Amino acid sequence: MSFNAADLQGVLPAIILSVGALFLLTSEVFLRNVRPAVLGHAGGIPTSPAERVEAKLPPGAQGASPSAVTPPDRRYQAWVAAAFAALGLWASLAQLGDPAIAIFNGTAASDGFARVVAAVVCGSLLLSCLVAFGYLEALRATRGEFYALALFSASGMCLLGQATDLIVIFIALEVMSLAVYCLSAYLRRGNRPAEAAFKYFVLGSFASAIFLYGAALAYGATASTRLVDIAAALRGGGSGLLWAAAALLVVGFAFKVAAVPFHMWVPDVYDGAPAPVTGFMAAAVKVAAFATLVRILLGGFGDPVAALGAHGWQRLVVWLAGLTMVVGNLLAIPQRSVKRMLAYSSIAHAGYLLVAVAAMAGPLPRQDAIGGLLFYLASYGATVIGAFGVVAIIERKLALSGAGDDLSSWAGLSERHPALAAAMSLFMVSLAGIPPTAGFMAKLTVFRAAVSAELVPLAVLGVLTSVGGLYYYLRVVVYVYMMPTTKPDAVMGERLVAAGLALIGCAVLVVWMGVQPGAFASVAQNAVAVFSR
Amino acid sequence: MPFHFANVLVFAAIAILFVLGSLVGGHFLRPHNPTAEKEMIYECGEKPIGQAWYNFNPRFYLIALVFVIFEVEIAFMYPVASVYRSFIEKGQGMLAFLEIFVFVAILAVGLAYVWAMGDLEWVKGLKQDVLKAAREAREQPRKAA
Amino acid sequence: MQGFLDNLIRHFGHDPATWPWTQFVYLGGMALFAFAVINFAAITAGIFSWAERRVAARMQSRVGPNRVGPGGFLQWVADAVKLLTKEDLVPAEADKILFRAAPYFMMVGFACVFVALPFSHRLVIADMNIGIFFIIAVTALIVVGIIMSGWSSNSKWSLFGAIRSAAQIISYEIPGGIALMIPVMLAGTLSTQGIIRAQGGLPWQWFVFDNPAAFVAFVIYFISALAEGNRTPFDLPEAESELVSGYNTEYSGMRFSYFFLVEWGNMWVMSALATTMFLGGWQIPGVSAATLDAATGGTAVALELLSLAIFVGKTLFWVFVVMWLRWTLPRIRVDQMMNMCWKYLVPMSFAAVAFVAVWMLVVHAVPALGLVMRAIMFVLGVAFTVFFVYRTAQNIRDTGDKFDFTSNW
Amino acid sequence: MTESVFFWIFAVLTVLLAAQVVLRRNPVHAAVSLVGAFFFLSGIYLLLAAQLIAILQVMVYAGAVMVLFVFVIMLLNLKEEEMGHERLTAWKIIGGASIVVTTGLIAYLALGNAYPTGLLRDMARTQPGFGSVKGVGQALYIASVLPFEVTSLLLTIAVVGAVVVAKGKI
Repeated sequence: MSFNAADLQGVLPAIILSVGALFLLTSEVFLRNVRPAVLGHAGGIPTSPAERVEAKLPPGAQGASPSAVTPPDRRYQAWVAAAFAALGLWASLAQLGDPAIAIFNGTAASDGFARVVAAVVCGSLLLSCLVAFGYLEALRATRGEFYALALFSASGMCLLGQATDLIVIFIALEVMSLAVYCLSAYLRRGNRPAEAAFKYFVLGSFASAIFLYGAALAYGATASTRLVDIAAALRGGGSGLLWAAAALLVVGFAFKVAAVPFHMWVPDVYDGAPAPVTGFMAAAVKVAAFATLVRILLGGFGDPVAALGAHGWQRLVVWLAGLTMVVGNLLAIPQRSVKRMLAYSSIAHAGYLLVAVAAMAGPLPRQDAIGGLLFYLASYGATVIGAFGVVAIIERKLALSGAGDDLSSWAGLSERHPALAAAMSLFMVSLAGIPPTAGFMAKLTVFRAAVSAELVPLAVLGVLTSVGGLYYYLRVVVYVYMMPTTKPDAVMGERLVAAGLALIGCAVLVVWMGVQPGAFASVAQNAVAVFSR
Repeated sequence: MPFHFANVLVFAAIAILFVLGSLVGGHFLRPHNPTAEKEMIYECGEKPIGQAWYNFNPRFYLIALVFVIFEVEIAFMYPVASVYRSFIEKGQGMLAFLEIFVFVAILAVGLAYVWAMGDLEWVKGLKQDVLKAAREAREQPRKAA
Repeated sequence: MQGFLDNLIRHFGHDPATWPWTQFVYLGGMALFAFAVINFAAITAGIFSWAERRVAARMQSRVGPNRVGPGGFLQWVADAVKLLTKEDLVPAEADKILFRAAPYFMMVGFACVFVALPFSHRLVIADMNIGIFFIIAVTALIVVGIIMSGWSSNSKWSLFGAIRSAAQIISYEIPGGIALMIPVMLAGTLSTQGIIRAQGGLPWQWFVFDNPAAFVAFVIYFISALAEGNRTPFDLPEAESELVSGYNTEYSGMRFSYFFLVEWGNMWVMSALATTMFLGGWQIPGVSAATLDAATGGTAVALELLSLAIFVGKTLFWVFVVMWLRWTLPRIRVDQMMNMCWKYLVPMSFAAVAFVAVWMLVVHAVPALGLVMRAIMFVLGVAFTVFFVYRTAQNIRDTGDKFDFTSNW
Repeated sequence: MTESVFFWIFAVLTVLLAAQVVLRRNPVHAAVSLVGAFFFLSGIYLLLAAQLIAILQVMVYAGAVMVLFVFVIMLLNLKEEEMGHERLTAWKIIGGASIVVTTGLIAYLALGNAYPTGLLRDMARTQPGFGSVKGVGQALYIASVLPFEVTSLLLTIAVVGAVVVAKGKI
């Protein structure tokens, strides 16, 4: 039994996050006993300074009559969750420089790539917790499960980033997915969230099944689930069964990353889920799914013959990327709901990310493509969490009645909330890929990598579709700044401290990554070393 | 080993033949003259109203779900339990114990959580009704007065 | 059994490895054994039905069935004949295919258990290396049969009974399964014969007295087995005062009898399993399993019969306890039943597994502690039994009742 | 020889019953067909020397998951009229055709050049205890600690998720 401290240290971020989740669940148990159903309005006695700041009377949200039994005060959970996310972020960043090692008998790896992925996931979680805090409080929907599930899913994502065994990948994938399914079903006002969760669950399970089938075929062909052994089998010539396995594995993850034609669930799910969850999903799930895709394709099928040959996966990925960019951008144009628009935009961004994946196929050095992918994921994460953070603030009132958002809610936002308006515009500009924001630098690195990998048509298509994307991103900016207000009370002005912090964080990151990409490039460089040959 | 499982197959086949044989054999011994009354569903002599296939209480579903999860847990525990002794004899008992312990502890948190959330309560619906009825009974004389 | 058949083939002057008809001999042997064992199960179930009525009658100061045969012993034959000649009704509203198929599922699930269930030192159909796990798995089929029968009847009583029964059986499968894990951990094998071999013939060598957690596990297993067999105090699925007869309400004649066959046959299964896992199985006091293996000729036959008698004796004792409980305890409520399972038995069984895991580590480090604990447990067990018998005798004396096995037969 | 006879019996019955699951209009009939399919599938696992998987197939799927399915079916209890008419749409034809093509393709690939090497079969024959409960137990302890522990996490998430989803309005 080879099992030592280095193994545990390797999965430290995942351990921290799951311990946090278990801690929250356990605290929920004692919550009942210690403070059973406090009568009155404001909930329990605030204990921490942060809670005292937030312990103002909640706005007159519907339903809760003063005589009704108020559930125990659960606001500490957001802060605990954020603390554990920060701890995970610290753990992954602290290990960044350590040498890459295989842990747990080669079922996982602790390397720069995994640590960057873990850092991005933990950062997304931290920001999302802050965004969710005020949102859930305003909707009076704070329950222990929310943050616990978010932490669980993040720990699954961290594991996905470092798994090098198909079984570990599958289990971590399910840890992540199950938690995210439940998060998207968390808030049930009206029918849309239920529909969203149902679609997500059914299609997600379908994708998992396809992945599992691929894993089974890979096992059948190589008698091992380790990616290393698959790579070894490929070097020995490979077999038809292995090609089928590769195709099924890619398709399974194409569902998860929402590549066209496996994107059907995205708009409904992004629209129906609570906005903070959507932000988390768009940022972190994408990171984890792409990280795993890269691990499988480069770790297991990384041989140039496997990638570029007649049956190579590069062709598949190129087609997926092209389709995804075109369809995502085209379908985003007619959307009236900002959430749906962002959903289609996330499909389009999956296309740009797939360009980076396609660029990794070649025999040329992959540093640019992998570094670009990671940079893109980080910048997209920061941007999209910020964007959905603003949507969450706008959505608070709408969500109570179970209605979806509409561009008209955004009209004249600049007059009511200049700061929010500025933030939203910044995020839209970044998503559109206009300098000096992170989005521009990200697209630049990815397309540059595509060009150097001799995928010029794909890069050109990417630039063209990005230009097309300007229309719907800037339309939001136009509504925010140039349209007269139609719904004067569309924004809830309370409990914005935490969300404000998160938005400031996102904005700073977006600008910083846009202005000084070099600071992040060195981090990415470390991560890239793993897959170099 | 295949021999052992062939036995299972044979046992299943013989069990089916046992039922089939006694039913077919009984066919020649028993009377058979069904009437509409005899073929009616038995509801203590009353005429049955409608079908019995209607929607069921979701708490059965929750119990079944929790059951599936713990059944899977048992399925994982048995292989590990069966080699626990050999690991102790190899002198790696502490490590083996920790592995089982972590596995069980994480699930125990889940069980404690379900318990604390009141989902193991079988009569929570009933309790609410009873409480409401009690409250109304208390209100009644006050209104009358 | 394979060895037995191999010997048989050799006896007729063939080599089982090369003889072309070996497989068919195997098949024939298996079918013969299967037929014998299933008939054994059916007959024991029948005898139990008579025994239970006699026991119940004795406990309620009645006489019970005593007309057919000596002491009414042949009552079950009369019942079987009656059921065989009763009209077989299938309700017009029922789902006819599933209604007819349900008894098959019950019987297959029930019969397959006997494949891995030992009877004596050599008498076991197949000593699988996954024995106990197999038994847990195939009993799951009985649930499918119950749900099918209840649903297909299209009767409210049947459906309620079936759903309740299914919920109960699946709930108690958890603590029961975890409790059976403890003998597996102690023995380090899943094979039923292997678990018996890991114990000994003398009571302090049984797993039930190995440590306190094992005793708790035995109690948990016994309670769970009662619940899984729908036995009182857990017979809510058949609560005649509210559900007529539960999931088998619409069944009549022979088809109905299979459900009862399975229910009474289950008493044997649960008691035999308790004997196997916790109570030393067929182990003969003072004779080690190795001695049994080495014995030949007449000694072997005698020892074999002795081990069979010991196993059957222990099993029948627990069958009697099950009947005793039925006529002593009242039926519990459905919420009490669920609470008991999920809030008491499941956490306790988890704790018991954890305790045994720690205890095994301790015993490995300090082997003497294991012996001390066994001795303490055994002394406590004896003390408890003596106390129990003393109190019972006292109660009987106080109420003026007297054992009278001579009259009213 | 015997092995392949049994394989074909099990395989044909599994596929037939699995088809019944999809084609049956009555959900309870479909569920019972699924039990049968699981049963014969476990027979195929036994032929592949995977005893533990075979037992789990019966215990977890035919036993536990089935009960869950049936409860859910009864929870919903769709009436005949709620299920709508059975229609043969273009999508169904495309779906059926793609199933046949994909299955055929994978079967062709599997039988083509990869399978006769029989890696797994060799493993089953050469490694003592391959697929047995103890073998899997050893593997869970030694090679697969990480998936083993993460599975526990997964099960806990499933419990929590079930509670969250089964709750009424939040």
